[in-house]
Amino acid sequence: MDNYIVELENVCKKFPGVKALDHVSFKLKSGEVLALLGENGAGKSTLMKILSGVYTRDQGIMKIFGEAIDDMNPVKAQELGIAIIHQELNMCDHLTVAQNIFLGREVTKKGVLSEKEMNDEGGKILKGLNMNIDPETIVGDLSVSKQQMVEIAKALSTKAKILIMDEPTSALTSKEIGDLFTIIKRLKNEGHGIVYISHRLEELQYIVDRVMILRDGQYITSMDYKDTSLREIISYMVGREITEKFPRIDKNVKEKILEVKNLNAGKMVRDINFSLYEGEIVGIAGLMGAGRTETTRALFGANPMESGEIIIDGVEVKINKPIDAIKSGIVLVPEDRKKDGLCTKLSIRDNIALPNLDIIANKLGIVNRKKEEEMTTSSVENLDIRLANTEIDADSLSGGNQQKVVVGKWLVRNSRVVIFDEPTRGIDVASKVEIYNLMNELKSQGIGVLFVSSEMPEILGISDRILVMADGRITKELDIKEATQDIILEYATKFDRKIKEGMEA
Amino acid sequence: SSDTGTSNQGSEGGNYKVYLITMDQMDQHWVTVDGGAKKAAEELGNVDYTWLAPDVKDDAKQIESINNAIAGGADAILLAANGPTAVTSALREAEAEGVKIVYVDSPADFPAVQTLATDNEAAGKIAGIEMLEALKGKSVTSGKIGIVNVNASTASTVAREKGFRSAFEGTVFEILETQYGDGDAARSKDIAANYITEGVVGIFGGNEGSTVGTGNAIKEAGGEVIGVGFDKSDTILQLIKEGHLLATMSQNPDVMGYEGVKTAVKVLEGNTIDKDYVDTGVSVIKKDSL
Amino acid sequence: MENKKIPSKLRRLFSKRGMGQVVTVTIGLLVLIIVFGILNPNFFSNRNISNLLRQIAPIILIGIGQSYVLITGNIDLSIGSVVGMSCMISATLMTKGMNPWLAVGVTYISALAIGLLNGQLISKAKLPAFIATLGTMTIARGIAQIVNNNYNTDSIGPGAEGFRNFFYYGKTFGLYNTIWIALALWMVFNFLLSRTRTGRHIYAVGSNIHAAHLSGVSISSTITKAYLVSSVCSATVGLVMTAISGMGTMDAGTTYELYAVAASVIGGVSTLGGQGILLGTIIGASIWGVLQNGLQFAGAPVAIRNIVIGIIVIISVLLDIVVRANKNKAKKVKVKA
Amino acid sequence: MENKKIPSKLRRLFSKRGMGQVVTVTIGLLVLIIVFGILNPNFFSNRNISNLLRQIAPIILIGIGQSYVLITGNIDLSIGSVVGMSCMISATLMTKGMNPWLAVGVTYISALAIGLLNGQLISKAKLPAFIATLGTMTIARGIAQIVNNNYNTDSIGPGAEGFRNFFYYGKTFGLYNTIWIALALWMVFNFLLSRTRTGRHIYAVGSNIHAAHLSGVSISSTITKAYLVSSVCSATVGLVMTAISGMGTMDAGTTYELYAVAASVIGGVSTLGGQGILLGTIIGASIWGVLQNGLQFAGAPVAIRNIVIGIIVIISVLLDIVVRANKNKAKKVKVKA
Ligand SMILES: Nc1ncnc2c1ncn2[C@@H]1O[C@H](COP(=O)(O)OP(=O)(O)OP(=O)(O)O)[C@@H](O)[C@H]1O
Ligand SMILES: Nc1ncnc2c1ncn2[C@@H]1O[C@H](COP(=O)(O)OP(=O)(O)OP(=O)(O)O)[C@@H](O)[C@H]1O
Ligand SMILES: [Mg+2]
Ligand SMILES: [Mg+2]
Repeated sequence: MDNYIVELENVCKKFPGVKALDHVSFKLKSGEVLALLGENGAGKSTLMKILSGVYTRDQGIMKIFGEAIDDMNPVKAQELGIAIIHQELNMCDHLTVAQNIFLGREVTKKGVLSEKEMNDEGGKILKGLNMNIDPETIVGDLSVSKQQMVEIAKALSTKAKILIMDEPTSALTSKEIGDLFTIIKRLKNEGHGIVYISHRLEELQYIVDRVMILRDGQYITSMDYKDTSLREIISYMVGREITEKFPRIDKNVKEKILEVKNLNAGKMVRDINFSLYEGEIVGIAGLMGAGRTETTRALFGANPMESGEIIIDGVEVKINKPIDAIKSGIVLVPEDRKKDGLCTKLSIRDNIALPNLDIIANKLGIVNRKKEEEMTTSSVENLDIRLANTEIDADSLSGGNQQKVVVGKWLVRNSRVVIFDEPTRGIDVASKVEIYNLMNELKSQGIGVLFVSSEMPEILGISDRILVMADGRITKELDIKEATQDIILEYATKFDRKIKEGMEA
Repeated sequence: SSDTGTSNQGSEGGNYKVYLITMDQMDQHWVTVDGGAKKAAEELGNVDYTWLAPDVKDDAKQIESINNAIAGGADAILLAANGPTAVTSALREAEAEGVKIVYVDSPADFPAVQTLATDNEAAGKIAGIEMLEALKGKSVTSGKIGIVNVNASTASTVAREKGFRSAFEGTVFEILETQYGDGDAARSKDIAANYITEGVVGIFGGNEGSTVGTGNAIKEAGGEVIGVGFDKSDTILQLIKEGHLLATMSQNPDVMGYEGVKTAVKVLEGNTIDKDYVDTGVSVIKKDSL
Repeated sequence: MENKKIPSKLRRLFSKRGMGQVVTVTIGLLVLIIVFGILNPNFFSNRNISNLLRQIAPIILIGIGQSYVLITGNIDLSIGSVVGMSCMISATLMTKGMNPWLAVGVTYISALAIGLLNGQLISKAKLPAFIATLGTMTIARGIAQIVNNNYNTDSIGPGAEGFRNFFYYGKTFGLYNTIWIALALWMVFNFLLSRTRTGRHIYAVGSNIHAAHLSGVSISSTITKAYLVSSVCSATVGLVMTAISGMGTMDAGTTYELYAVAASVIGGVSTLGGQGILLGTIIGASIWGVLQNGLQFAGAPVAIRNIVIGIIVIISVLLDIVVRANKNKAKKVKVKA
Repeated sequence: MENKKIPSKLRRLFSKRGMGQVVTVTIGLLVLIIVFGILNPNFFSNRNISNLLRQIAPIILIGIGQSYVLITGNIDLSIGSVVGMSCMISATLMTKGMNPWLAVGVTYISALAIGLLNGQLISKAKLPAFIATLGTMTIARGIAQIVNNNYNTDSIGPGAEGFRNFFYYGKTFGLYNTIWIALALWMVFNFLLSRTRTGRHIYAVGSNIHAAHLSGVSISSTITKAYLVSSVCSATVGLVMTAISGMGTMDAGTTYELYAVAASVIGGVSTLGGQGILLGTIIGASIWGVLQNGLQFAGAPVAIRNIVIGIIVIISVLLDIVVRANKNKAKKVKVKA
């Protein structure tokens, strides 16, 4: 029992209004992969940030390699051999890949930076990750998934014995996830201790030895992975049984609401054609960078459209700006809620009212506060958003509740088409089910739902029809009955084939 | 210590409240006016004297100061008007309150008890004549002449420039576009140096900072160019002594302050003032007069 | 949950970001007033009060403009130059014999052109606000200088007495007109900011420009509107300057943009956008004005005045930060109990 | 991939963000020089060239300081006041009879104190840079005024001739010392920024302060160092001012902070942080200086100069934005092909 490399006992951490951690104890052995699981806001990231010195604990004992540590900070954590890949990207966009990898630990000779050494070393680490990136590339020019890989490379380069990965795969492609898992296994065999946080429970089977579960800032249980089941894990996380992971209701398709013809917008949106009917959920599947987000943005008027027709209820509409889309009944729940979805410094009321001011303001633009209050209250109640009152700032909510606000602001108006872009990314199982129920609710109201997701199971579980995208094009349209993971993957990778063809030609 | 700001003399009751309002608080010139006024107040013993000054030369701010003085219960105001027109309405309000007005340094277009000032235009002309004569002495009868001034909005320095230019009427000297250095000695030096590069035979500085800049540029270039300027400061006198500046027009700011307070108190005591304009004079300071 | 009893209106008012700061600085303002009142018995005289209010009015005006722009997450460095430009344009036209009210119209139009340029450069051409308005600051000052051929204007003459009384010298119900003008504009722009769509959009853009865009807010028109408001305020102050002096002065308004930032920030408007209320701007402007007036009366030299004002700007923002941190701590304790 | 042939050093240089802007404005500078050369035959005279270089030197210096601060994502509004304060402190001490070189030392220490205060207020007390340095700007100006009791100083006297020659009037290898000083500081600070850990951290903090913090970069010491560099540059300019005039002037350096922003930004330093190189700052400062000098020779009134400079600031940043957009388009096309 002496080979614990991390021991935390009775750790407490309070944030304004929230007890993020309540006497939590945590242990990690060398040579194991421990999955830290829990709903949104359970305190997983907070616990790991305390371990890595980002936050200071209010109370509790911390031992690293058996040695008690009083006050921790990021530098000390690094020196002690703790490396963390944070849930959010933490890259300096203006610096190169190598400069980012070695940030804070630059190699110098007599005080002068040795760029060559860092580039060479960085190149080696990237190669070890099976990544073909020039270490001198500016990070801001890389795609998000590549940036995430650089982040991983950076953590690995510290040669830390304790490695924390907070949702590392939420922005990775499946090939990259595969590469990451290979590395995790290798590191484990080399005796590293790894903490792995993810909401994608399907991943656990490939790498995890032990799981530990938090709920509402409290330690619930921990067990060996082989002795448990996903069902059991989920019930511990949620505190109750989740009967149906993908609740499905029958579709009742009536009129065609939306028709998109030959939509083009930049290199990632080419010749998009599809239709959407009342009361159905259409999933858009594809790999990272397939152009799904850009398609939804073009449809919504957030990105400029080059050509194409958008027809709603049989009438062509011109969409140049989001407001045009909103007016014609198309709304978008964007994928990055912090960046695109919420005004975090404003109140919940302000956020919900923002796109609906046309409804609650009179012709002169004067806001009717009573209507506003009613709208906010009904939205909060309908979606069961948990908050003290509607005047608190949006950024004081947990991730899941923030997501509900982003959805909620659209549901108070009578939209025809609701587009969800990765609505469940970074959201816990229970909240996910709530969001599925929400989509079903819309579906039953006769609204057309477009649903972009990178998670195959939920695409298959919720959609009535699936569009597969690759390289900015729709490569296949599948009815749910004929769809399988393999078929979707086949069409989602059509673009690789095209490159091959191109190279052979 | 706030000795540059205010000084209250004598007992509380029955003292006359006299305010000095200058254009700003920066120039040594104003400090000297204040010094003269303070001295008079001390001698008289029945004056509550305060120097109010805006932080920068600005009409609106000067008017604020006037309003503040009225609100403060002024019996008399000694004013150096930033511009002749701008302050007139404020002065009308002051007059309506029975406040006596005495101009020092620069009058406004509004009747007052007395003006103690230099005729800036005339003084500028004297500066021009000094330069012209020095040039003649070197048998220079044509060439370019540069002017370094503060800005185009301060009436007194604009008047000096006008007078300076008028001295050259009828000659073939070419007076270049005026350049403004905000009275900043370093910026003025750059401007003067550029003039010298351009091949000017003389440079005129419109105030203390402009003159210091001009003197330093000439000093560096080696003394071929004739420099004349305005105001008396230690640095300017030094430059004259070393022969880099020909002359500076020195006003007598201490006299303005001193006599100004005396006049104000005289009229407050019910006496009549016979002269409504006192030329406090300008002395031409040259190397041989030091 | 314990908040349930508080009426929603009050709750809304006090949960507004920046409200804490407004309360804090209001107390600060009262303290200042009391101190200066003790130092100088004249301070509370009728005359000084109305005089003081008239001095504060222009700062309130430029503060309103700057607050609008700051709330969108931008800054307007051109304020002082637009004041100068408006002063020179109006005065020049009047000296050329144009009807004063027509000249006022032309002045507002010219100022609005600068506001429009600012808004378009920033929202359409995506220039950082600091750069765009640094450019227009220099340009507008250049226009102020060139409009009367590099000279301050002559007197705008007796024909403009009505204009001068309207903007500065006249009184209505015992208060100087300048004060009424500032109050009127404050009420209009406060209503616009707190009760209308445009106002909401201004906060949303300052809080998160992307989220606002995706909520159907037109970024460019919102930012442009904020700059137009700023121009209207600056032009009004420029006209007040013309009325004060009865002439056009080229360097009128120099550094007013910084006073405007100071008034806004002291009053709780964040330079980072999305936060602040115009009530705070009034308090901030008052603190600024009371300090200037009080320190001048106290006979403090300009140097001391500068140092005191610098320290107050820093402390008032520090206070805000400290108060917010304490509020959070207090909350924590409550939760624990 | 086709880039593989270009030597990596060159590639690295040109891939630096901001390099494109440097190339563009260098061309602009050459055009300006040619135009002014044609307009005025004196422009290329030996005398004017060395004079011009000396006029540019202080702008390069304050530009370096401002660039450092801008790259960390902050701004330093106190530059001009620190110039004034340094000028007054050094001159006052010399007139009081202190050895000039000792006075220089005291001046640097006082300026560094302001830099330290700026750095701490911003990085420790978390004040927005605009506010903190607006405060210290006012305070430093107040100190400049109070240090000699609200007077400009007397002449620093003949005992300080050595000092004056060192900082301004003397020549070394045919070039004025001011130019050498600017070059020397540029070389030191350019090296520091591009080749040392501190420099790397400065970029990192400006690019993503959060990421830098998590990587173990000390935010407060990095930001403070940038402000200290700025103070050293401003103090040097203040000493140059004292040397120029041979006296202390209280309002020396007024609005220099904005010139410094203009020089930096024209040279490709982003006000949003993380981006820019000091080579650009030299070019930016040169454009600024050449314009001031050339327009005077061309006999342009100040008004025109203001307008031209305002337009150039806006256009140079617009250019950068347009060039970058085009580069991206070109990239996209490449990928597609
Ligand atoms: N910096 C912060 N300030 C205030 N509250 C915070 C802060 N960070 C976290 N919290 C709160 O602490 C609680 C735990 O958050 P934490 O981020 O640790 O959850 P998590 O388990 O990582 O959730 P997720 O799965 O959504 O990432 C939440 O209620 C959250 O709102
Ligand atoms: N603002 C932008 N500037 C430049 N490139 C961008 C921008 N936004 C997206 N891209 C690129 O466009 C491509 C499409 O990305 P996008 O995220 O829209 O695709 P997606 O299929 O929605 O993927 P995801 O699963 O990440 O949502 C990616 O290669 C991305 O790097
Ligand atoms: Mg988390
Ligand atoms: Mg996407």
